[in-house]
Amino acid sequence: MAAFLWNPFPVLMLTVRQFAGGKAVRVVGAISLFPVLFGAIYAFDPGIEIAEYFISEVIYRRLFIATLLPIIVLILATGALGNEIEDQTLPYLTLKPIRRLRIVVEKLAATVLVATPLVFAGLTLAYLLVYRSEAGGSEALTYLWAMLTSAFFGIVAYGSVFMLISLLIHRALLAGITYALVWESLLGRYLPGLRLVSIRHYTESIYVGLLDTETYQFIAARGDPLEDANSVAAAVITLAVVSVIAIGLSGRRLRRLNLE
Amino acid sequence: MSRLIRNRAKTPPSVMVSTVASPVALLSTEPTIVLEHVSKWYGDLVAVSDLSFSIGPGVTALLGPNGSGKSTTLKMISGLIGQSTGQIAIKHLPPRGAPETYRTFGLVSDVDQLYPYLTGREFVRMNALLQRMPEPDEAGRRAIDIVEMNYAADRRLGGYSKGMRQRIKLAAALVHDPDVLLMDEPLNGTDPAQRAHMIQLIRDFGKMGKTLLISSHVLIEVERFAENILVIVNGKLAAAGNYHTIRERIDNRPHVIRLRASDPRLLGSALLAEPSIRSIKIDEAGRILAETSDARSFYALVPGICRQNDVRLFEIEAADESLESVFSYLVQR
Amino acid sequence: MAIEGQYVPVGSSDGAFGEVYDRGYQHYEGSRLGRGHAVHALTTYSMRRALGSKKSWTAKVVPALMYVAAGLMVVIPLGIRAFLDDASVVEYWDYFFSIFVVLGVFVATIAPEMLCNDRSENVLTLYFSRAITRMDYLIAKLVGTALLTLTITLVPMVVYWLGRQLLEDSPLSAMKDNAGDLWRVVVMSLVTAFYLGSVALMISSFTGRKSIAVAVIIVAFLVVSIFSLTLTEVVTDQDVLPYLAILNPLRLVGEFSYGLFGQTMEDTEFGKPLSVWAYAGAMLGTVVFCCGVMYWRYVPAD
Amino acid sequence: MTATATRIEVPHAPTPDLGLPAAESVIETRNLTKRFGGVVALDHLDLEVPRAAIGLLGPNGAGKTTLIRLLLGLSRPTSGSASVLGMDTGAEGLKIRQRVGYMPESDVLPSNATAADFVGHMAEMSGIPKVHARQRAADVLYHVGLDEERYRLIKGFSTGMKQRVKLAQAVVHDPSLVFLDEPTAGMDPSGRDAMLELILRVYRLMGMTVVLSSHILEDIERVCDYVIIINGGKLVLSGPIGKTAVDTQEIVVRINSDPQQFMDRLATYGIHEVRLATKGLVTPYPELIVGHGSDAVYDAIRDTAADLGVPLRSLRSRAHSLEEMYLNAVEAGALELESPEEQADGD
Repeated sequence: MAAFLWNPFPVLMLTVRQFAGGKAVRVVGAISLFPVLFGAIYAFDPGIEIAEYFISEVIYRRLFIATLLPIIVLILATGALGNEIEDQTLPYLTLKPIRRLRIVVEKLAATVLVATPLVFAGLTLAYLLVYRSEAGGSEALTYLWAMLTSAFFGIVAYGSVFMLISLLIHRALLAGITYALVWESLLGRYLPGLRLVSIRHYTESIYVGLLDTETYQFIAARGDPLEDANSVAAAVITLAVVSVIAIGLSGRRLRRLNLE
Repeated sequence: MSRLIRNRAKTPPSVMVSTVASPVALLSTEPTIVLEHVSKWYGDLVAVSDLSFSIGPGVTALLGPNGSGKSTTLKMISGLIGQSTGQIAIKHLPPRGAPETYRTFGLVSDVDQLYPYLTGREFVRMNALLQRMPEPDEAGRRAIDIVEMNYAADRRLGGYSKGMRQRIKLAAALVHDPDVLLMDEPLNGTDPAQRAHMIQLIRDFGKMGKTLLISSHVLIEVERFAENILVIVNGKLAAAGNYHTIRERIDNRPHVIRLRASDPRLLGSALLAEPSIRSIKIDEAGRILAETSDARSFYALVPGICRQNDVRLFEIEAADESLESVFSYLVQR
Repeated sequence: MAIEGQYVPVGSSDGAFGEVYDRGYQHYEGSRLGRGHAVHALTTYSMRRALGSKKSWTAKVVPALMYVAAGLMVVIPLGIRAFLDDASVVEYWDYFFSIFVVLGVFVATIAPEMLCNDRSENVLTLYFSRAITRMDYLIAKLVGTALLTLTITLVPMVVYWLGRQLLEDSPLSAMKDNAGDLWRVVVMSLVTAFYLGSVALMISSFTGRKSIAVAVIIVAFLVVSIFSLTLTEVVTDQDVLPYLAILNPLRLVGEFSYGLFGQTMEDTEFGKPLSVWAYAGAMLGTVVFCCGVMYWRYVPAD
Repeated sequence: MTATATRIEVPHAPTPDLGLPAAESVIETRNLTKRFGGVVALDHLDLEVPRAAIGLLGPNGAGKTTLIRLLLGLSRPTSGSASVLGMDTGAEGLKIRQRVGYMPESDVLPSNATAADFVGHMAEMSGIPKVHARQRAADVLYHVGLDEERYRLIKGFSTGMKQRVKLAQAVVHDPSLVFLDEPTAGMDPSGRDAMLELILRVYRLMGMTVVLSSHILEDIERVCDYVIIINGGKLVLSGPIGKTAVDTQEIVVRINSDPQQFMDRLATYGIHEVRLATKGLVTPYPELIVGHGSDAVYDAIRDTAADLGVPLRSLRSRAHSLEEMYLNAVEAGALELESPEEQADGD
């Protein structure tokens, strides 16, 4: 499929085929179905909570951004380069007259290309199930738009950082899980200072920023509002800078890598 | 050509080699691959120490016992790992740091894993694309033809046997028609039929003027595709060049020649009369083992002596001129 | 020929004795035991290996830490009780509840050690070419895991029970009265060991890479717990609520302990607890399910 | 073609009785068939393997590994039957595996264990009591050539040392039959010689029947005295090695001078059946192949060399090398089947 893409981006297509061929996509697909499961439960008994609160606070912020998003991107990003290093097939890419940076960028693009549709599908389905019973109207649509945009930035940022980790240490998957679960969700809650360093915080800032304030005030009052959220622009720029730095470091690391 | 540096070749005691003529072992006029004072160490483990040699067009076999630094050297030449000191150049380009170098050579590594989800054709075509070939399909088809893998080209690599994997890896290394081919144990795991085909390919490429550097362990096969050898022992260059000439150079080991004749006792005593014969042994099967310091004249004398004494000669063969014997002399401590 | 087994008169003989013995390969004349011995050998070997014997030190770190943690959980309350008689003491039924994390990490470390290396390093080929069947292999690994888990559940608990009896004024009579607690402790440890062990083993049977197995076991426990907790917010009718506890391993173990000792947990998000048999059934059901999955994963020969 | 390999001489020890009448073959198969989905790995194979050092040959994917797994009772045949040491592989797989050793081709050793510990464990897995297992493991590891390394972690071992540990675990429980799959793959020359000598000791000294599957024909020639060639799951050739009649052998002559002059001179002695060898070794000396080996021909060659005063570098008679036998049997261009074995094993 998509044979025309091979010529301009061989590494990208190789990685997409790698994901499609392996267990990665199935595992990631299953995880991205979690929000849909919750949407279905809500649709089964909508009385318990108002739609906006359930989709925004329960599904998106607590379930998706806190645990699912990092794990989804982690599995794909560490697999993209990590598997090639472990299977010793990386020389087929590095011993070629192309720049190492391009390998990293195409690998990242493949990760985003595979993660985004799965994540978007999961979230949109959950959204539809939750809003099935109520006339959502345009105002409700802003939730969907905010979720998808912030999720996308999250994918790109997490992707580049986890890819860099997979080049630096051997057991990248384990390190990634500790980072996502321990660092961001647990410590993030108790040590406010960590916020500056956690990708999750910026992703949430984008989400909150995109929701126009009145709708969100009403929701936030019920749940736990996001303290000192950055503005959307600031958050987007930060994530972009983090990604670019991670990609640059990955390229440099790939140049120096000794492939025993 | 970079200036020639005196290579202080200290000869190991077991192999008394007449003085090393050229400072850097030059195997041909226009060298393709040049190594100067290359060393590699991991902490206090010295894998390769002060290696200097150059290789020209034709087939050169890279030999050495396990752990001698042989595969480390090949990995440094191909740019997989960086050397600790010294310079390496393939057609004047460094294998690490300059992606352009990878246009000039192809590597067939001893790593067995490939991309199981790609078919053979896709894999070779991807290599062509990465080499920025103008006509990737055409290049892929040509490479697959050369290694005779058309019948399996559209099967997934996951279902390939070891021999098929070796050949598709060769196709991937050939796809950009490089002048230099580096091959690490290419015959490993191939069955006799595939091996005969692979050896023929190697010989043809050698004749075409390509430079091939091939590491291998099965010396009886190396004899069938390479005359030039590079022997690395304990991280140092033990010998370089044509292995027959190298055998001549090893003059502290008298040449042992095995003979079988109708009357071994008679022939044996007749041979002892020759001054160049060091010793004669006759084993219980009646075979004669003669040690001589001057092999060349010995071979010329034997037919005459046999005729004079009316002894029928059934067999005459150098017992220690095969590559295996030369190798075993070179690797002894 | 060598003189078999006779006293070798070296010193005293008049120089007539001199013998060269054949050090070459000898045939094995000793006894050959059957499958039972092989399975026993595999069980003990797997247990030793899982704890990192004859491995580099890094493999020993985590299990050792967990033992220390479990040990402290027992020694500290006993110590406090020894000095301050009336101090409130950790109850048996609370014990597992409190050290569940230690238990989880322990099991998540040793279960992958049991299975993953054999698969990733292809040692399975050697095992299955020996005189055992694939079923024997599985039984040995399951029993090995359970026994190991017992060392961190049953042993500390029995020590704790013993400690508390000794602290009584007349230890012997105390022992008789509290015997009831002892067998409950044993049952509790056994069921929990098999429950956690089989779940971890099942997950480890799917991959050759230990790191992935450890990660997935931890994530699985966490995700299921979060999932069941989140569900409690959603599900409102009371009779469905308690069944959610079965989904949450920590809650399940806790409820089972409480039920076994006739205690009832204070009203939690899971509503009123079910009978102890429900929880025991859930645990044993999980064990059977995991064994079925492992059987499907390992046994079909060719 | 290739020079015939020199045979390794190892003193003969009395082979112990296997509880089998001497004549009975060690392995027998009756139209043994094995299918993986559409692909036929073994196709009505009829075999009778005598008690000897047997070479098992065949292209990749010919069915060798499948045959070994069937004989070990590890997989069930689709149809037909097989018996090892008189026991049926389907019914008595366990009993067979207790008296048979298997050295697989691939890497099967745990990296994070010591050789002595692991081989001792494998001995126990074959029914040897714990006390004896430790001691036998140390003995066998010594005999395969590992001294103090046997107490170190396997992950630091070279390819040669790992092959020796694999051989050790295959013979530690003193089996009567041993399957060796590519024992010398990836080993350097001195390692290969040592391993071949070990295999001969296992056969001669230990009296174990050896089935050696290898792609390096020189190893087979040096060690085995019986060969079985399989291709496409069918038996293509089986019989003793190198027992062809002397007179059918060609004479190979290598001289250090102009071959044409030598051939003309030979003609004067009435020898015309001479041709210049083309493929053969890459050697500086031209190689002539002379028709058949009668005494007159030998004299003629000797006298020609004496007349011309030409150095006679090499003169030997050559039976069809095993490689020729193999290539004719397998016709080099045989279409390579989808290799069922690889899929069957890899999960």
